[in-house]
Amino acid sequence: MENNVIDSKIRAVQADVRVWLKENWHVNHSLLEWRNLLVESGWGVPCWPKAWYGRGLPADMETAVNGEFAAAGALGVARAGIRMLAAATLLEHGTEAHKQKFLRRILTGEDNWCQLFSEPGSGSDLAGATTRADLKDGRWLINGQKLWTTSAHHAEWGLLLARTDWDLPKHQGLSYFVLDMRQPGVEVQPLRQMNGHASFNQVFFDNAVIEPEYLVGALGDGWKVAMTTLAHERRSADGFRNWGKVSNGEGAIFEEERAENAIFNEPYKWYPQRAGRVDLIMQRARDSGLISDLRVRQEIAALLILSETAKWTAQRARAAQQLGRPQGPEGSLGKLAGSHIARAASRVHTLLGGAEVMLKGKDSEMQGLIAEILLSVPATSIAGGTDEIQRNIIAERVLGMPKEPRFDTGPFRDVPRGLKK
Amino acid sequence: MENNVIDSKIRAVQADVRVWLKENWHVNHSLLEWRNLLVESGWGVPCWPKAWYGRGLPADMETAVNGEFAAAGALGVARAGIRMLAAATLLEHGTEAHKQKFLRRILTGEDNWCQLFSEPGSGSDLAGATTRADLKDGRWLINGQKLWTTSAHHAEWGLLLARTDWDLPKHQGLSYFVLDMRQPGVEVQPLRQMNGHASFNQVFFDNAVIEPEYLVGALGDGWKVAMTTLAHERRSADGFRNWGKVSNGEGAIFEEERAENAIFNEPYKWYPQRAGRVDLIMQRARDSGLISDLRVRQEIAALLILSETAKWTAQRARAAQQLGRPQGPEGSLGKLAGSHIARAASRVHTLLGGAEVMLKGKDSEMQGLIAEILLSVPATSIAGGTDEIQRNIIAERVLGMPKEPRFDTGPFRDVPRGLKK
Amino acid sequence: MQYSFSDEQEQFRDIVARFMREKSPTSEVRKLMETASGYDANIWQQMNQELGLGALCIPEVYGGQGFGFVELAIVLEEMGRNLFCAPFFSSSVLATQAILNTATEAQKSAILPDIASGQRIATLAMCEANASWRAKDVSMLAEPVDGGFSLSGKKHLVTDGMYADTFVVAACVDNGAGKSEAAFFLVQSDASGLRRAEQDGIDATRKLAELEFRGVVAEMLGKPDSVKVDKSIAFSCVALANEMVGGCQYLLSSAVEYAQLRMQFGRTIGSFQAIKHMCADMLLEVELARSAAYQAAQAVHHAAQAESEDDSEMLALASLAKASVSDAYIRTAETCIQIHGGIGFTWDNDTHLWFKRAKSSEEFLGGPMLHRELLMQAWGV
Amino acid sequence: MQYSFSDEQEQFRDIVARFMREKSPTSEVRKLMETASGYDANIWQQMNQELGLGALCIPEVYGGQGFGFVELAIVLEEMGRNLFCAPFFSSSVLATQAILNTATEAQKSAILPDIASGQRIATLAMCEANASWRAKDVSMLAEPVDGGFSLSGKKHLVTDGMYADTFVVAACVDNGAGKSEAAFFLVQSDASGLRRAEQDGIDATRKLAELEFRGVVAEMLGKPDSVKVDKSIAFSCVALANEMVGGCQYLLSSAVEYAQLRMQFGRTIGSFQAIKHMCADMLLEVELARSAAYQAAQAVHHAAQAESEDDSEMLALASLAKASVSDAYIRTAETCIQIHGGIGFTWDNDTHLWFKRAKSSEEFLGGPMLHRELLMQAWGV
Repeated sequence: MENNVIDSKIRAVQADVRVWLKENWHVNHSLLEWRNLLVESGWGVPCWPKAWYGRGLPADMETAVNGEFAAAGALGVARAGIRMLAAATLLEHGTEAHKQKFLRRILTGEDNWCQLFSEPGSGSDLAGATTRADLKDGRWLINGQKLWTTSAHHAEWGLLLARTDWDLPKHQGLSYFVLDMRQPGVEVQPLRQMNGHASFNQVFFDNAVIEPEYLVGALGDGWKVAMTTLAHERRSADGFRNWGKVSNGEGAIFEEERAENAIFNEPYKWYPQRAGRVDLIMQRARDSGLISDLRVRQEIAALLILSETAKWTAQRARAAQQLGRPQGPEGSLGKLAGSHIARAASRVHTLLGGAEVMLKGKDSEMQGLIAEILLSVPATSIAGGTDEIQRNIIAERVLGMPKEPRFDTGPFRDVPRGLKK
Repeated sequence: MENNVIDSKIRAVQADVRVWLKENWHVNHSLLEWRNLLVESGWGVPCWPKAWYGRGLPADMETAVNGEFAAAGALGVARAGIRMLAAATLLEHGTEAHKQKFLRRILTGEDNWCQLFSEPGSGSDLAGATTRADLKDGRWLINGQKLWTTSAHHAEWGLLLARTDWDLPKHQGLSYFVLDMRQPGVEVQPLRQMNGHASFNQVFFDNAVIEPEYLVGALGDGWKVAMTTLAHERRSADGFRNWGKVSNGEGAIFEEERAENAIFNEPYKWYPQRAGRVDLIMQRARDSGLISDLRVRQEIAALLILSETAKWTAQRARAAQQLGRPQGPEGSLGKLAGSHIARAASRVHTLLGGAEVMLKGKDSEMQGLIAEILLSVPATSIAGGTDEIQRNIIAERVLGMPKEPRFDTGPFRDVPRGLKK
Repeated sequence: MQYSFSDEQEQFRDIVARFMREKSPTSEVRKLMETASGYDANIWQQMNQELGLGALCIPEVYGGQGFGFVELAIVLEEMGRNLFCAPFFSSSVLATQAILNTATEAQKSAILPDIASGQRIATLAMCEANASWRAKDVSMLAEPVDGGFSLSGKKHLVTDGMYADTFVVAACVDNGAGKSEAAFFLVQSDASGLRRAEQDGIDATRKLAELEFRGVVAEMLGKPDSVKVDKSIAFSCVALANEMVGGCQYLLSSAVEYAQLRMQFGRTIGSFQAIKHMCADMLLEVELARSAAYQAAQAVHHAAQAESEDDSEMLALASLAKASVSDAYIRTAETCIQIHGGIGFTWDNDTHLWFKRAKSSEEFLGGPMLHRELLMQAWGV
Repeated sequence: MQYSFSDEQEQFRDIVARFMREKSPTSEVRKLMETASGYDANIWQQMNQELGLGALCIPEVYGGQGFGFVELAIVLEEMGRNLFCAPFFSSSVLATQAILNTATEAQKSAILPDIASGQRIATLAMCEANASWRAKDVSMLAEPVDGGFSLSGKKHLVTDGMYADTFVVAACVDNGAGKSEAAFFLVQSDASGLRRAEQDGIDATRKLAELEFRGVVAEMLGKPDSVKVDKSIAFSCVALANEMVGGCQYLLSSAVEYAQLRMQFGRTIGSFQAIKHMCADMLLEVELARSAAYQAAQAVHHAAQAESEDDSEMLALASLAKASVSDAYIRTAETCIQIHGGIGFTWDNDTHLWFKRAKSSEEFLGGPMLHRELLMQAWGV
C-alpha cells in the first residue's frame, strides 16, 4: 500500500472517532455507562472483530484511534490487570460461549481476572506445573497451589494452567481453564516479600470446581493456549511499564477510574524502585556533595552509560519493528540489561547514602524510598524470568546456540520435580 | 611419634648429610661427575627407595636434607623440566627395566623429558586424546599430533598418552608409553603465541615407533598412569613457580648448571608477566604520579586486596596440610584467584600506562615488559585448566554439586569430537 | 601457627557454634527481631554464665578471661553465621574496645567487670549527621564543666542504643593549640539531658537508636587521643569483618544446599553449570574474604598484646578486611537470593535476614570505598 | 528515522562490507601488518576509485561526495570488522576532521581534494609525552616566524606517520593575554627539520611513528581555537567507536561460531551453559556499545551539518560512546580468547589480531576513565 493511501484511511477513521466522541463522550456518564457505550460502538477496542465489540480495523489503526480519545480527553475501556491477556486468549482459543460470557464484562471492568500459571515448584520451568485437574462426576476438581498471582484477591476469574494427564510428557499433559475465583475451594493468601510489601498472592485449591465447559482449547492443549497468553504478556510489557499513569480529568467518571486504578496500581508501587531509580542518582549526588568526588563520578557515569545505551537499544528494536525489518538481537536484551542497571543503581545509591543506608522507614532518606530501592532490586534479576533463563534464551534463540540437554521429556509422572528428597 | 623423637631423627640425618657433603662436595667437579656421586650416595633424592638412588627416608626429611645442601652451597640432582614427573610415574608404574634404563639419567641430567598429553582436539578434555598407537609387527606405530609440549625440542624421551582401543569408553582405551623423541617419525615444531614467544611445541607423529617394552603400566591403563603424572604436576606446582631461581655460586660446576637452567627457563620467561606482575604496580603508580588519583588508588587497593587475600588463602591451605588437617576449600581456589588477579593487574597496568600501552618493544614502557603483561595475561585463565574447568572442579569436588551430564561414555569411536562438521 | 587456628581454638569454636545453633535458630531470630530490645535476656545470661563470652577477651584484672582477639573473632564469626540477636557487638566489641584502648586503669577497673559479666550493656555513640566513624569527623564538642565535660548534640546509628546501660560517646576537646582532638566519654543511660529514640534499621536484628544530648555531664575516658579513637574503631572493624564472614558462610551453604534440592526441568538446579559456577565464584570470594578477616584478627591479636609504636600494618589489615568482607558479603547475599529465585525474595525465606545484615554491615563503620582508601593511607601510599 | 539506518544506508553498508570481505581477509591483514607501510597501495586506490570512500564525507565543494557522518561511521564499522589495513582512519578521519573543523575555506579547497581522491595521505600529530589528545595538554609551542610558524618538539603515537604525506600538527600559540590556545598546523612530510621514526605498536595493523620537529615551518589552519581542536578529536572518537563496534561484532561472531564447532566431552562447547552465558553477556555488551556508537554518530552527523552554538550534547555522546565501546571491545576480545581456549592464545589463530586492536584502541584518543569524566563534564555535572 502506498503511504498516502494509508494516510487517507487513517484520516477517515480519525474523523469517525472524533464525530462519535463529540456525540457520546461526557464526563457525567458513570464509568460503567460509558464503557457500555464504548463496547456497543466498537470504538473501545477498534481492532477487535466486529462480532465482539470491535470494528475489525487493522492493528496499526489503534494508535490513531487512541490519539483521538486522548485529544478529546475521553476514557477508554477497562485495561488494568491482566484482563486484556484473558481477552486475547479467549478471542483466539475460547468458544462462542466463552466470548459471550466473558469479553464484554472484561471491557466494562465488571469482572477482574488473574493468571494462575506459576507454582512454588515451577517458576523458571512453567510447564512443570503440578496443580492437578481431575474429572470427577463430570466436573473438574482442582487441587494444588499457585504462586506470584498478582491481584488474585480481587479477581472474579482466573486463567488456570493445570495438569490433566500425568502419563504424557510435561508440555502435553496440561490443560487450560477459566476458574471461578469466588468459591469455597479457592483460598487466596497474600505473600509478603523481603521489602515488606505483599504484592503477590498464593492461591490454594482444595477441590475447587470447574464446570467442563470452562476448558479453554482442547484437552491437553494447555501449554499452547498459555503460550498465547504469555506472548501477549510480553507484547504488552511496555504497556505494563506505564502502570500508575492515570488520567487527571475532572468529574465523577475520572474519580471512578482513579479509584479503580488505585487498586490495580497498589501491588506495583515498588516496581520503579525495583528497577533502581536511576532518575534519582544525579540529584542525590548533587545534594550529598559527592558529585565532586572523582570516584563517585566514575560510578555514576558508568551507570548512566548503561541505562542510556539500554534505552537506545530498545529504541533501535522498536524502530526496526516499525520499519517492518526482521527483529535484531536488540529486542531480547532489555530484561537482562535491566538487571545490570538495577544492580549498578543499587550500588551507586549505597555509595551516595553511606551509613544512612542502614536506615529504612519514614525517617530515613527520601522517606524510605532509598531503602526500598536497596531491598527491592534483588527481584529484578528474578521476576519474569531469571537472568540465567534470559541468557539461555538469548544464547539459544538469538545466537542460535545449542539447547540445554533435557531430562524431562518422558512421562511427567516420572520426571523428578519439586525438592529433591 | 613424639616431636622430640622426630627432631632427633632429623638431627641425625642432617649430621650424616653434612659429613658426606664435607667429604664429597667440591666446585671443581664437573656437573655430571657430581651428580653421579649424588646418585650413588643416595643423598640426591633421599626420599626415593634405596634400590633406586635414594635412602628411603620419609618424605618430611627432604626439607632437612635440602637445608644442608643449601648451607653447604652444594648443587643437587637435575630437576629442571618435567623429569621429576617422569621419574615419579616410572617409580610407581614402570618395570624394573624402565627404572634401570631411565631413572639414573634423569637425575644426572643426561636425558631430558617432555610430556605428550594435550592435543589440538583435547585440551580441557585430556582423556579425549586421539593420537593412535597401533600394534603392527610387534611394535607400536604412533600417529597423530600433540600440543603445548614444553621443551619437546630438547627432550630425549616423551611421556605419551595414546589411544590403543577405540571401542572402549574414552578413559579406558588409552595407554601410556615412553617415546624416543629422536627418531624420524617425530617432528617437533615451535608454536608461536600471541605475545610473540614460542614456548610450546607441536609434536607430529608419522609412524613413529615404540618398542613393546616401552609401554608403562598395563595396556588400557593409560589414564590411570597419567593421573599419577598429573598429581605430581599439581603437587610440584609451587616448585615450578620457582623457575629461574639459579644458584649464584662461583666455579665451573655452577657455570654448567646456569647454562643448563638457562635452556629450561627460556620458555617460562614470560610467566611472571602472564600472572600480571602485581609487584610492579605501586612503583609504576608512584612514578606516573597517578598514585594521588583517588580513582586509581581504589583500583590499586582492590587489586592488592585480591592478591594479598589469595596469598593468605594459599598459606591457610598449606598450614592445614602441615597440621595434617583435612584440606579445606582453600587449596582448590588458587588457580581461579590467579586469573582474577592477572586480569585486574592488566587493567591497572593499562590505567597506569594510558596511551603508552599502544606501544611494545624495547622503546616502550619498561623495555616492553608492560606490553608483555597485557599480551600474556589472557593465557592465565586458560593454561593448566580454564577458569570454566576450575569452576566445575570447585563446584563438584569442593562443594559436592552434581557432575555435568555426560555425552561421552559410549565407545570412543562413536563420541563426537574435534570440530563439528 | 600463623595461618591456622590451634586445636584449642577449634574446640572453642565448636562450643560456641553449638550454642549459637541451639539458641539462635532462625525461628528465634525472627521472633527477637520483632521485639523492641531485639534480644532475649535469658539467653544473654546463659551466654555469659555458661560460656563467659562477655568476659572472653577482657583482661583478667578487669574480671575477664584474658583471651585474645582471635578468640573474639571466632565468637563473632559464629554469631554472624547464626544472626545471633544480642547486644554482644555493641557491648563486648564497640564499647569494650573503646574502653580498653583509651581508659585509665581505674576506669577500666570500674567499668569492665560489669561488662564482662554481662550485667551492664554498653555501646558506642560516635556517628553524627555525616555518618562517619572516624575521629576526624567527630564534631560534637565536649565542654569542660564541674565534674567532667558537658556534651550537647546528636549521635545516631547507635547500636542497641535503646536498651544499653552505658554509652561510650565520641566527642572533641580543644587541645589548647586551637586544634581539636577526639576522646571517648562515659555516659549512663539515666543521665540527665539524654534522650533516646528508636531508629528503624533495614536490619531488624541489629537495633539502632538516635541519642540527643542536652548538656549531659560525662566522664572522659583517659586522655584525648584521636589516634587511639581510630585504633579502637579499627579493632571493631576487624571484629565486624569476622562476624560478616560467618554470614557469608551461611549464605554460601544455604545457596549450595538449596541448589541441590530444588528441581527444575527434571534436574536439580545445582546441576546447571550457571548455578555451579555461581557457587564456585561465591566460594572463592568468601574464602578470600575469610583470609582477610582471619589475618586482620591475628594482627589485632598481636597489636593488643604487644603495644607497638607503629600500628600502621594493623590499621592496614583492618581496612583491608572490612573492604574485602563487605564486598563479599553483599555479593554473596545477592547471589544467594538469585539462586533461590522468587522464593528467595519472600519474607518467609530466611535469605533476606542475612541480606539485610550484609547491606547494613557494608556501610557500618565505613564502606568499602572508604576502607580501600584508608588501606592505601595506612600503607603510607 | 532516528534509531535505524535508511534503506540507502543499509545498501551502502552492504557494498562496503563486500569490499572489505573481499579485500581484507585475515590472510591479507597478516601479510600487510608485516610490511613497513602496513597497507596495499593498489587496494587503497581501488577503495577510492571504486567506492570513493576517501571522498565520502568531504563536502562536494572540496571534491568530496558530501555524505554525512553516519555514512562515515558505516564505513568504519565495516573496516573495523575486517581490520582493513589502510591509512583511512588517519587521513579521512583524524586529519580530515581536524581540517574540516578548523581550516579556512581557502585551506580546505587547497588540501581536501587530494585527500578526497586518496592521492594525498594525511594524518594527525597531536599526542606528546603526556599521551593526551586534549587541547589543554598540548605543550608544543608554535612560534611566529616569517611565512608561518615554527614548530619544535616531539609528537608520538602518530598513526601512519611514516608514510603520510601531510601532517596536521597540534601546537599552542600565545593568545596575547598570556594564555595559550591550541591550533592545528599543516606540515608536509618533506619539510625541513622534520624527522620521523617508526614506533613498535602492539597493534601491527595500525602503524605508529614518532615525529621530531626542529624548527619546522608550518602553516596554521584557521585560527587558534582549543574548543574546535577538542571538537575535532570528539568527532574522531565517534569514528573510532564505530570502527571498534565492527571489531566487537567480529569477535562475538567468531566466538559463537567456534563454540558451535569445537567439541569437548562429546559435545560442542557451545552446549555448555557457561559458554552460552558468556556469549549472551557478550551480545548484550556489544549491542549496548553499538547503540552508543550509532547514537553518537548521529549526533555528530547533525552537529557537522547544523553548526550549533552548544556542542555539549554531542561532546557528551562522543565521550559516552568512546568509554562504552572501549570497555566492550576489550572484554569481548578477552572472552573470545577464553572461549577459543589455548588455541585462541596462539599466533596462528586470528583472535589476537582483534585483541591487539582492542587493547590499542582502548587508550587511543583517551581511555574509558577519562571519557567517563569528560562525559560528566559535558553534561555540565
